Amino acid sequence: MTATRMTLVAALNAALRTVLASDPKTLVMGEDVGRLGGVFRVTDGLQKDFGEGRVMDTPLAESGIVGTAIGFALRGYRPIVEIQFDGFVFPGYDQIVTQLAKMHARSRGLVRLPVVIRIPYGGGIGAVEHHSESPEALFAHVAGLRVMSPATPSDAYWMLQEAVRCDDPVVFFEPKRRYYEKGEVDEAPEAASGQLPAHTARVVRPGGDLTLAAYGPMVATCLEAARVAAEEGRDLEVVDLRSISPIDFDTVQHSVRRTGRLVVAHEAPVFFGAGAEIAAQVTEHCFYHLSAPVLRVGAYHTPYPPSRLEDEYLPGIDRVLDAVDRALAH
Amino acid sequence: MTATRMTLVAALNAALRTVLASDPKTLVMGEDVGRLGGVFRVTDGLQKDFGEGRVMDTPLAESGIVGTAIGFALRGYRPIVEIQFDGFVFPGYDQIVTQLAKMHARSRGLVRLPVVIRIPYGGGIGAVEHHSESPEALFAHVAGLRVMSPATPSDAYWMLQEAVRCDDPVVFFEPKRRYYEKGEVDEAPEAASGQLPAHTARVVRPGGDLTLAAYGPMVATCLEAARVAAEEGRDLEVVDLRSISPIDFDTVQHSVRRTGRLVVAHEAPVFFGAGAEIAAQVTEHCFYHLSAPVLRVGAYHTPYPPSRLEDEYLPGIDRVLDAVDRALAH
Amino acid sequence: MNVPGIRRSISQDGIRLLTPDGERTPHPEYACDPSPDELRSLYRDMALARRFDAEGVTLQRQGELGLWPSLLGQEAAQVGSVRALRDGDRVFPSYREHAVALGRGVDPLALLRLFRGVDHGAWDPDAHDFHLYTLVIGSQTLHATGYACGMAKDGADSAVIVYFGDGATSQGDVAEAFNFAAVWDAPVVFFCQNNQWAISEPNERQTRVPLHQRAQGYGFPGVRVDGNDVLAVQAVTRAALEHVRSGRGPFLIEAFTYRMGAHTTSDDPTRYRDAAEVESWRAKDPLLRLARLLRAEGAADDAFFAEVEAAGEALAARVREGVRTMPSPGPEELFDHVYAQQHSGVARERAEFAAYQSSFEGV
Amino acid sequence: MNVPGIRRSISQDGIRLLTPDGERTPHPEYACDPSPDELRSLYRDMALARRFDAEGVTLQRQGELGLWPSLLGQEAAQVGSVRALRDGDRVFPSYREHAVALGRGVDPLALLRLFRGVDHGAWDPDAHDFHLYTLVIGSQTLHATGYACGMAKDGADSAVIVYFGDGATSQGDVAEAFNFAAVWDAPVVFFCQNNQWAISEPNERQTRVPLHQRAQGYGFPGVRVDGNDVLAVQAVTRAALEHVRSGRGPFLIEAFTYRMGAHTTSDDPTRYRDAAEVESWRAKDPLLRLARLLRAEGAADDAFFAEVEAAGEALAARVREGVRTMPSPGPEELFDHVYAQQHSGVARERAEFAAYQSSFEGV
Ligand SMILES: Cc1ncc(C[n+]2csc(CCOP(=O)(O)OP(=O)(O)O)c2C)c(N)n1
Ligand SMILES: Cc1ncc(C[n+]2csc(CCOP(=O)(O)OP(=O)(O)O)c2C)c(N)n1
Ligand SMILES: [Mg+2]
Ligand SMILES: [Mg+2]
Repeated sequence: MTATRMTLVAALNAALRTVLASDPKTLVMGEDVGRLGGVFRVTDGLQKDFGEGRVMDTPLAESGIVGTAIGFALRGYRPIVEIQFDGFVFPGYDQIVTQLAKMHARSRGLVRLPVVIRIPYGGGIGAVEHHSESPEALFAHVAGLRVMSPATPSDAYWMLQEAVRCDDPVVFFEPKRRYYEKGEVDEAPEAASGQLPAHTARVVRPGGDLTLAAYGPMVATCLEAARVAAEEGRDLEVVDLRSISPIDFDTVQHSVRRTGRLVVAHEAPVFFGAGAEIAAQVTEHCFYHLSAPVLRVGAYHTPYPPSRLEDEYLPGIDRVLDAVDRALAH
Repeated sequence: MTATRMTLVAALNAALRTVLASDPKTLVMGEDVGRLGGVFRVTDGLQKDFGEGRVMDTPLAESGIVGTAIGFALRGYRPIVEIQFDGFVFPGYDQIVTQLAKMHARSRGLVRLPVVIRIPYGGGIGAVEHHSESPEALFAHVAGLRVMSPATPSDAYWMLQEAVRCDDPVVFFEPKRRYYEKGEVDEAPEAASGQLPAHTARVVRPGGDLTLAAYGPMVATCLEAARVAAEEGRDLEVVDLRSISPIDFDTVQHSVRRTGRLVVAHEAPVFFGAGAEIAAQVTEHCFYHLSAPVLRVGAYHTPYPPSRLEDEYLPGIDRVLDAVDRALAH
Repeated sequence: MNVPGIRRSISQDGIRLLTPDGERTPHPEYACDPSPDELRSLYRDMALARRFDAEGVTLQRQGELGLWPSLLGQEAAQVGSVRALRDGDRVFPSYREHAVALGRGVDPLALLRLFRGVDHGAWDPDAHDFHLYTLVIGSQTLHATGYACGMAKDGADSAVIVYFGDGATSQGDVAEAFNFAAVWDAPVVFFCQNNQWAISEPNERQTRVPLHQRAQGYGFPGVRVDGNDVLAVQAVTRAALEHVRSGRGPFLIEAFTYRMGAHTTSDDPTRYRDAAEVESWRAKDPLLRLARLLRAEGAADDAFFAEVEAAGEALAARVREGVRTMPSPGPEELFDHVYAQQHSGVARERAEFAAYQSSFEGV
Repeated sequence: MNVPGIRRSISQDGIRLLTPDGERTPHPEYACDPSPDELRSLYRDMALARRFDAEGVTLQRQGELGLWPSLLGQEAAQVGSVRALRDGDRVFPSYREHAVALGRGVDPLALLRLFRGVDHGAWDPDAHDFHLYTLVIGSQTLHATGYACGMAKDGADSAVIVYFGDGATSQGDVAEAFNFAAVWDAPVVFFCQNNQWAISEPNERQTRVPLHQRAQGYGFPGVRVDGNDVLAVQAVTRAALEHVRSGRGPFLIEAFTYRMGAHTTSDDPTRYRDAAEVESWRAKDPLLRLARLLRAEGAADDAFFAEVEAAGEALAARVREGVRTMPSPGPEELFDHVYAQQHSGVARERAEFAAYQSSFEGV
C-alpha cells in the first residue's frame, strides 16, 4: 500500500497520464485541454508531456468534438473527450444519442466505440447559468451508454481508467464541487486488482436502520448526514452507487432487505431523475421488505437557479435528514 | 353536438387550420410542411390556404428550426414547429433544453416563448432506424417544458389548440401509429368549454380491480387489454394521462386508492422512463393503499430494433396483461 | 424578407468531360481517359446499380421491403466517385449510396437486410472500407473527418470520402465537419450529391448560393462537377483525393445531378414538383450518355449491352431470391449487441424476456 | 494532418478610418465624420464602459461577484457598433457586451445582478431592445435570425444585430444561422468580435481563414473592420445595417480586436499566451487612439478628460454601492417563473418546500 493523498482533480490527471502512457491509441480532446490544461486543470501538463498529437485542443463545437471522436474511434483510437461544463453537452447530444450510443447495436457488434465523455457536473460552486447542472438521467435513459460518477479521488483514479479501457462508450460525470477535496489514492499498478469494478455499488458506511443511496457529489453529503444521524442514535447505511447505467440493484436491494427503508439522494431534479428508477425497481423487488416508501431527495423541477439560491436548491444534509426522518416515521 | 368521424391526422390538420385562421401570429414551420404537407400530411393544404408566409418550409436543420422559432416567438409570434420524426429531434435538443425551456425563468417571467414542438413518435409502423422512438422522458425531466400526448382524434384536435394557446413551450408528442385511426371529433367552438384541460388525466374506462395508466399510442392497447381482462372477469380501470409534464397524480392516486394496484405502460424503455416517476410518486403517496408494487410495462434498455423485431420489442396487449396478472397475484 | 420566394438563380452544369449527347468535351484542368475496357466497366457498374435499384423499388412494392430510397439518376455521381478510390481509402455513405456500396464489394443483400428491417445495415465496415449507412442527416461527415485525422495520424497514405445530400448542407454538423477538417487539414473529400431535392424542398430552400461555394468560407477548395457525367466525376474525385492525400486539407465536390425518382418509396413527388422538370433531366441520363459514347467510339456493341442487361437480370433474380428466403432475426437478438461488455440492466431484462417468452410455451 | 500546427497566416487589420496613432485615414467605401460633440460622446461611452468594466473586475476580486468577463480592449467594437443602431433595432448579445448594454440603456446593476448570482440577467429585453445575455456559445445567432425574420414579416423598417465571438464561429448553430438568414434574407447583421482568443485557444484553432470570409460560403457579404477603431466600426456597422434593412439579406462584420484581459476573472491567461502579444496590442488601444484624435483636432481638452474620468468614478461608486446593498432573492422565488401557467409538479414542490422551510421555524 503506497497511497498518497491527492485531490480528485489530481487523481483524474494521474489517471489520464497513466492511460496516455500505457496505450498509444488514447487521445485527449476538448476545448482548452491543451496549454491551459482545462478550465479545472484536469488535463494539466498532459499536452506538454504527450504532445499536441495526443492532447488536442478542438474548435469550439461539441457536436464536432463528439462526432470526430467517433471517427477517431472507428479508426482504432480511444478518445477521451472533455466537455467543459455540464450545461454545454447538449450541442453534442445528438451525436451521443443517435451515433455513439447506437453504433455497436446498429452494426450487430462489429463496430466498437470506446469513447469516454468526461463531464464536470453539479452545483455548489457559485457559478453562472449552465455551469451547475446534473443531466445524468438524460444519458442513463439512453441504451448503449454507460454512465458513471466517482465520489472520491481513489474512485476517480481507478474508474476513469476502467472507463477508458471499456469497449463501450462511457459518460463519465465528475463531481466538480469535490474536485479539490482530498483522499487517499493507491496508484500502484498492483492495486488495480483490489478495485471494485465501476458498475458495482459500494457500501461506504454500514448501518441497520435505513439505506441512503447516492453517487458523485452527494455521497459525501450522505456520509455527513449519517454521521449527524448517528449522534441521534440512528444507524444509517450509505451506498455509493458509482454507476448510474447500469445500476447495481443487487447491492442496493441486499441493503434494503436488511434495513427496510431507502432514501435516494442526488443533485439532479427529482422529477424523472435516477431516484425514480431506483424507487420503482427496488419497490418492485423488495415490496414486502419495505416499511416505508422509498423517498427521494434532489433538486426541484426548476432550472438551476442563480447562485445566491443554490444553497436552498441543492439537497444538503438537512434535506437528507428530513427525508430520513420521514422514512423512519413510517 | 356536431361530431364528425375523422383520423387523428385529420384532427391535427383541422386544429392547425383553426389556430392559423384565428390567430395571425401563429406560424407553422418545419421540413416539408409546405407543398408536401409533411411526410404524414398533418399540414396538408395549409400552405395553399394560409400562404408561404405562415406555413414555412425550413432548411434541413433542427437546431436552426427551433432556434429561429424562438426568435419568432421573441418577436411575438407563436410558432408551431414540426420535427419530422422522433429520432431527429436531437440536433435541436440543445436549443430546446438550454434556451426554449429556460428563457421564461431566466428572464424572471418577462419573456414568454409560446412555441409548440410537434413530434410524431413511437413505433409499430415498420420503419427504419430513428423513426420509431419514444423520447418523452428526455423532455419531461427538463423543467420549463410541458410535454403532452393525445391518444384520440378528439384529444388531438383540442389538445393541440390548447398547446398553441399556452404561453409555455410545449413538446407535443403525436402517436404516429394511431395517425390513421378514426374517432369522433366535435369541432364546434362551443365544444371547447366541455374539454378537459390538457394537463388533466382522464379515466377512460372505470374499473375496480387494478389501474392501468398510459398515454399516447398505449392508451388503445390498454383499453384492449382491459377488454380482454374483462372477459376473464377482471375489472381494470384505464387512465389516459394525456400530459407527461406535469403528470396529473391526483387522478392516478385517486384511482389507485380505490384499486390498490397500478400498472404503467408506455412504449419508451422502462429504465428511467415515465413509469419510474409514476411508480415512485404514487408509491410515496399511496403506500398503505398498494396491495402490490407498481409494475411497469415498456420497451427494453436497447435501441429501437429493426422492424422485424418490433412486435417483440413493443409492449403489446399480452405484455400488459402479463403485468396485470403479476400485480393481481400479489 | 423573402421566406418563401423561390430564386432559381443557381448556376447549372459544372465541370464536364462528356456532353449529354455523349460527346467528349475537354476541360483545361481535369482529364479522364479510360481505356475502352474501363469505359465498359463504368457503364456496366452503372447499369447493374440501376437494375439493382429498380429491384429494390419492386421488392418494396411487393411488400418484401419496408422502404427503398432509389438512386435513380445518380449512378454516374456514385460510380464515378467510388471508382476514383484506391484500396485503403474509406467511404462514409449516407443512405442512398447503393452504387458506391456495390463498388466497394458490399453484398447487395446486406443493403436489403436494412430496408427489410432485418437489421440496421450491419455489414462489416472494415471488410469493405465502407462505413454503415447513416440516417441522421449529416452526422457521418464528422465521423469521416475524425477518421481521416486518425488515418493521417497513423501515417497512412489514404483518404476518406464522405457522401451527403444537398439538404444535408444545412445541418450544423456538416458545417462543423467542414471547419474541423479545414483546421486539422484532414484528408477528406466531402462529396455532396446535389440531386436538387431534399424530399419536397428544392435547393432554393436550403441555400442562397451554389453549394460548392460553401467550402470557400472555410478555406478549402470546392468545385461543381456535372454529376451525370461519370468521366468528369471520376476525374474530379481523383484530383480531389490527390489533393487531400497530399496534406493540403479537405476538398468539397458538388456533384450536380438529379433525383429522378421519389425521395423513397414512401414519397409522392407529384405533390411538389413538375413532370416537366423531371422530363428535362431524362435527357441528361448518365447511362444514356455513356452508352452514346461507347457506341460512337465503337467501344461497345449490341452484344455488350445485351450481356450487361442479362447480368442485371441475374443480379435482380439473385437479390429477389435472397430477400424472399432471408431469415428474420430471433427475438433474443434484441439484447445481443447493446453493449460490448455485460450490462446488468440488459442482462436482467433479457432474463425477464426469456421467462415471459417461455410462459407461452405449451400454451 | 496538422492538428496542432499553429498557422499565423491570417491577415490583420481590416477597414480603418483612424490609425493607432489617432490619425484619420480615409477609406474609399466607408466614411464616418462625426461632429466634435459626437466624437467626445463616443469617447465618453468607451471610457465609462471601461471604468464600469474595471469595477466589475474589482468587485469580483472583493468577492462581491461570482465572475466577471472583462471587455477590456473591445470598447471600440462595442460602442462603435451600438451607436450605429437606430431606435427599434434589436440587439442580441453574447455575455461580454457590457458597453453595448450600457449603450442601450440597460441599468449597469442589472448586469451585476447576473454576475453576482442574484438572477440570470433578467432585464426587460423589450424595454431596451436588448436581449438577455446568452451563455451557450452561438445559440443567440439563431434567435436573432428568427427575430429579424419576424421583424421583416411585420413590415418593420428595423434591423437586428447579433454579437458573438471568434470561438463561436465554430458552432453549428452559427453556421445554421448564417444559412437560414441567407436563405430567408433576414435583416440581421452578424457582428463577430474577433478578440483572437476563445479562452486559451487562439484563432488558428478555430479557423483556417479570416472569419469574415465565412459569409461568402453562404452567399452574403462579410468584411473585416479594425475593431479598435471606433469610427470605422461605426461606419461599417451603419452600412451593414442599411444593407440588411434594404432587404438584401444578412451581413457579417468581423471586428478585429483583442481581449486585453483574462477570459473571465476565473482565467489565468499567463498559462497560454505571451505578455509580448498583449503588449503589442496595448499600442492599439481604442481609447488612446480616439483621445489622440480629439486632442489633435482640438475637440477635447484636459477638462473634458477630467470630467469623463470623474463621471467614470461616479458610475463606479454607484455600482459599488448598488452591488453591496443588492438584496438577495428569497428562496421561494425558485419556483416563481419556471412556467407562465400553473404546473402541478412545481406547485406540489413549492408546497413541500414551504412546509420543509417552516419546519425550521421556531427551532
Ligand atoms: C436530422 C434529420 N432530420 C430529418 C431527417 C428526415 N429526412 C430524411 S431524408 C431527408 C432529406 C435529405 O435530403 P438530401 O440531404 O438532399 O439527401 P437526398 O435524400 O436528396 O439524397 C430528410 C429531411 C433525417 N433523416 N435526419
Ligand atoms: C456551447 C458552449 N460550449 C462551451 C462553453 C464554454 N465557454 C465559455 S466562453 C468560451 C470561449 C468563447 O470564445 P469566443 O466565442 O471567442 O468569445 P470570447 O469569450 O472571446 O468573447 C467557452 C469555450 C460555452 N459557454 N458554451
Ligand atoms: Mg437531395
Ligand atoms: Mg474570442
